[in-house]
Amino acid sequence: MITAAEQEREHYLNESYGIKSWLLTKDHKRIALLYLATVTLFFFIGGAFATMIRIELLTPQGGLVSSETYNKLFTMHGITMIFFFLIPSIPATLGNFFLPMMIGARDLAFPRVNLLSWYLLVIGGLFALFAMLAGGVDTGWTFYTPYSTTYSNTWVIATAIGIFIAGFSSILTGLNFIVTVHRMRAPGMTWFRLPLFVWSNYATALIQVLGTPVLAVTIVLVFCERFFHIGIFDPALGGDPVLFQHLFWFYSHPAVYIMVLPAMGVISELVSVFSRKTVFGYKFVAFSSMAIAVLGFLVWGHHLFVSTQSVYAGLVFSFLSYFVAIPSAIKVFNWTATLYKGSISYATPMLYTFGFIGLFTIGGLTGLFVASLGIDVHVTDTYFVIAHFHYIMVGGTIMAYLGGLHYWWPKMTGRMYPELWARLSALVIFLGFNLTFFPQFILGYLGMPRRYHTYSSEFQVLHVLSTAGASVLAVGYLMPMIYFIWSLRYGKLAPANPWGASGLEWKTPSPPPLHNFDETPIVTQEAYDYRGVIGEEVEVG
Amino acid sequence: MSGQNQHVDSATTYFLVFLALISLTVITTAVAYVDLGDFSVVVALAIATCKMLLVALFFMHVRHSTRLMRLVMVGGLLWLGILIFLTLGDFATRGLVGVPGR
Amino acid sequence: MASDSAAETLALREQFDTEAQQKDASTLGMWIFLITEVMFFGGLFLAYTVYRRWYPAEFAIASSSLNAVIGAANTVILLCSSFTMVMAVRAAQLGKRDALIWFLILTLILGAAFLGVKAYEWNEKFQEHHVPGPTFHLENAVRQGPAQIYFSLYFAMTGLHALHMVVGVCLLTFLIIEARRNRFSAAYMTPVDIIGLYWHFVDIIWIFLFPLLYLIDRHLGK
Amino acid sequence: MGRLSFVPEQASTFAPGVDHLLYFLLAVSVFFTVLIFGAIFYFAVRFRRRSERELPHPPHSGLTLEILWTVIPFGLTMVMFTWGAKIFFSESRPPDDAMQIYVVGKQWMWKLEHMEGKREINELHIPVGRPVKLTMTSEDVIHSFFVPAFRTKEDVVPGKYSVTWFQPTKTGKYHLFCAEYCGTNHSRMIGWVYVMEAADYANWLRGGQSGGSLAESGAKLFQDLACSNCHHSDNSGRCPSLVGVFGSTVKLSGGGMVTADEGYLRESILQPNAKIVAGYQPVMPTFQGLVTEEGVLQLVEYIKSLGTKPAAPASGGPR
Repeated sequence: MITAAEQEREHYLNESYGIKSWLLTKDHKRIALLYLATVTLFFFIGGAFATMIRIELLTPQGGLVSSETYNKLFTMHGITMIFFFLIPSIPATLGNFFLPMMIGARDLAFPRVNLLSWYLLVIGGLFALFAMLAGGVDTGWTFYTPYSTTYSNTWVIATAIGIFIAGFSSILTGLNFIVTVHRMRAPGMTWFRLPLFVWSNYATALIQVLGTPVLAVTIVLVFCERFFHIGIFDPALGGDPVLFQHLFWFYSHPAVYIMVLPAMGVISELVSVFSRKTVFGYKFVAFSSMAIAVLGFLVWGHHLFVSTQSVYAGLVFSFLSYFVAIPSAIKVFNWTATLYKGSISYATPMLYTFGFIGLFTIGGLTGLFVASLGIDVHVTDTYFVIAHFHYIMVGGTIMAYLGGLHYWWPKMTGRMYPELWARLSALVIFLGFNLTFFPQFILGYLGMPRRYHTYSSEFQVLHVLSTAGASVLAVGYLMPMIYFIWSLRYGKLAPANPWGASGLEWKTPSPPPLHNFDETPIVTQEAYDYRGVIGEEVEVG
Repeated sequence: MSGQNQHVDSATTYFLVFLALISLTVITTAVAYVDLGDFSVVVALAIATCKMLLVALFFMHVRHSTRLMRLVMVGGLLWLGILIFLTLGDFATRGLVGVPGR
Repeated sequence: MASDSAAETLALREQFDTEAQQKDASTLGMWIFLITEVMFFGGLFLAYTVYRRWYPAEFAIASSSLNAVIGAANTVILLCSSFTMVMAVRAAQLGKRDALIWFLILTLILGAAFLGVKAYEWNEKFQEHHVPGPTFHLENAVRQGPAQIYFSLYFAMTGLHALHMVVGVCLLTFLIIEARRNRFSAAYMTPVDIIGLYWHFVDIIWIFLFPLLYLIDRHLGK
Repeated sequence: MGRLSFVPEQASTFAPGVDHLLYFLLAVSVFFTVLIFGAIFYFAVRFRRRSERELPHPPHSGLTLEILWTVIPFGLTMVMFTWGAKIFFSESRPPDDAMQIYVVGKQWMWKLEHMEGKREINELHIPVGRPVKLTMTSEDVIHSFFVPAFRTKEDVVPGKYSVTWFQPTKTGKYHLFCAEYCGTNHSRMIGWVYVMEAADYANWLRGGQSGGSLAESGAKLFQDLACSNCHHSDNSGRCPSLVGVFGSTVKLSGGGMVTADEGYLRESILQPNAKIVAGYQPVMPTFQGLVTEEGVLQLVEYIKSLGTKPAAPASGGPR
């Protein structure tokens, strides 16, 4: 039981007040909450664009908005969701908050850099928002040249600057995580005692650090080509637009793993805690994160199969793409095996976990379709690809993000969320998601190209289904938004360890004190060792 | 001591490295005026790499750094290699099947 | 180890347990940052490689229009600045405040000199119509398009390099001010050390830019 | 609105092959999806938490399992790779006897030209049963030529030629889409492919306007642009003869060889001095801006019509 006295103790939320204490904070926990507010805002902006896209696609003729507007909608949906929501989502909020706590550190290695990277995200976001309000941008989030450099008459430069700046936010977060994991671990916290969430965030950080600069320089070149009229990719001068695609995808394919690796880390935590078993094949799961980070850099050319890339390059990239499927498969199998003979709870985070594993399985398996040259030629740039990556990024990353948010909410805020509503939201999101995106696989194979404002009427039935699903999905996403805010005031007070979890973050009060731990913890156990956590043990199995 | 000032190289060492760097600059400039065919770029890059190693090993103290730091450096160069090698793999094999754009 | 100077106590930030840990973390952080810089310039080097393979003749002609002597002189200036920088770091390691300040000032002057020469070269390009754009024209170049690509790369690469130099000069100014305030000691000189790393890195980028941009097939132009 | 189908019509020789690969992948996917979903569902019910304080025994080792579920999926993916690569390779190489059609994409329309000189916009008429090779380029941004019923797609890139081919197997009317986002009216850069019986196609070719065959238009352009002033067929001009140049290996001044394919001819028209034939001076002016992409295609076709191997002392050359 929690006494009133315990609740009045000092913790990171009440140790100081006022706007300055937040905007100038160096505490990773407060910065995580700043990020949470920021990415939530961008999620709903991006969601608003998605809503308009789905409503527009109800009818084949496209009566609601003009083609110009439609093109801006999908571009801004993509840019907002990818650069300002998905990439920072899990690492910068949950990672920022819990990575230091999980390794027993008082903070990240560079707290001021951490705050700076939040400001960079905000400044980048403001540039992007400015571009949207000033008239929008219509190049697609991929900025393919020469359309983006020469032909588009929209706010490409402001958007490019925004993404460039947000990229540095991502780089600095990654840098901070790498140094923190190397240098800030508590005594006894060896590499193989690290929670898998830390492993996957570490792998993510490697991608952020190695990939993002290439995107940055590519954006600089697009900017220069548009602004100074120099020509690196300009076919009129003898430049090659396909070179842009190489540079762009060198980052943007691994960026998919920036989005999904942290999600995998969250799932590894949840699947263990809610079945009270150590993750099956801990080392395999840990190393598969690293394998994904490395192999993810060798496959970008599978976005270029029909781009006039050489046939041989296509063969090599297709071949390598299958290698990256293996570590993902290993993870799915290990999570499933973790459930075996476990003690499985149906708490909300676990429902999200089930949802994640299912949707990620479908998303991953359809990845095999698009990695296959013969099929990709037919389905690339169609709704099949749209469905595939939404299964990974929305079905995967957002499910895990929400699961993690529910799981750690008591630690972050000191309050429990309403369990019944939360379970309902998990169910609604799962159903809404499938109804939205499953029809798009069929649409794509039937030949419906992506980024089409108007379309042939035979595709309408599937589009209507998809839009219906999207409205369910929207309701599903609004529910947590409402009850999380509600719980801040009315939620039950949370104990230090409501789930019987074993991580270090649960061995300190909820919410944690300013420096996380009253004294530096000394680690003597493997991760996910539930002996001694559960009150009186009843062994089963 | 807190262990951070263990390796103070002598000023002479630094000066010798500096002289080597200057000489290499002179050599690379001079050799550029000699017709070596395709080798001229190889020579230029080899000299540049030597200079890089001198600066890194001595001026940036890589000589005294930990295994982790070296891993970071080698890893970074390896990734640059991936970017360049795989992209050039496309450009070098274009048109090999004898069909434009393939 | 008992801390016996005020600087030392001030220097240890609260998230760290020991100074060694803090110094180690800062150095590692800087190296990782430098790796991101490698990848950043890497994109340009890739574009350069692709186009040089495609258009060797234009690249040779365009490169020969640059002044190799000025380029080499500027390389020497930058190498001198690297030398003074490493001597500054050494002075800091030994706790010699005055030497540190003087070597930093020398480095700053040499860095500024490099930028001055660069500005002179760019200005020359404007007068010779070697700046990409509608008025671009390179004498002797058979195809103007690829020649323009060369100069686009030239300006992108040297421009971004110069931008890094400007940042470096700002950082040096910061170091000089801090050194004059007695912020550094033999026990705490991490900022000098990691800014030194940055400065040498920018030097290394130039070490590659110089032969790649200035010295393509010079023998043809003799 | 027709009946709801899950695959588009199969109207080319590629279509069945691609669909078979799809069915294989679907079978594998369904198997694993059922396996995973089934296992999760079964474990979740069978091992549900019965007491708040229970603590399961973790299993000790799973090395055999780890190896199994690494190796088996890997084997399956290699099958997928090889199968897909085989299809891709055949899609990449048009047969020599393929019927040639030229495509120019621009915002936002498809311009197509038959060898016989017939031109179409956003429509392509082709005979059933004959392989068709499209040589494509763009006047502005990147487009992509996509016919779902044929299961083929290839980007159309400014500044270079790209090629796609297919052999229709069924008469009918099929969607043609632009699949690479190209600006405001991207979704209206669409058209139809009409696959016709050979006889109907011949009729169609004869009907309507025709400005002579593509090669004839090229010949006319060759005269109009005064190319023939220098390019004499008997090698007596200031410039090399173009008879038989297509497909041959050309020696360049300054060493080096190049195969005279469509891309080389295009480059030599637009940027004549890029590659100079050995023994000649760079005297040809550039035709960039003076001749459209379609004009270049006509010239290329005309040069191709001059034979593919060096002819005996020229007779029918341009004059």
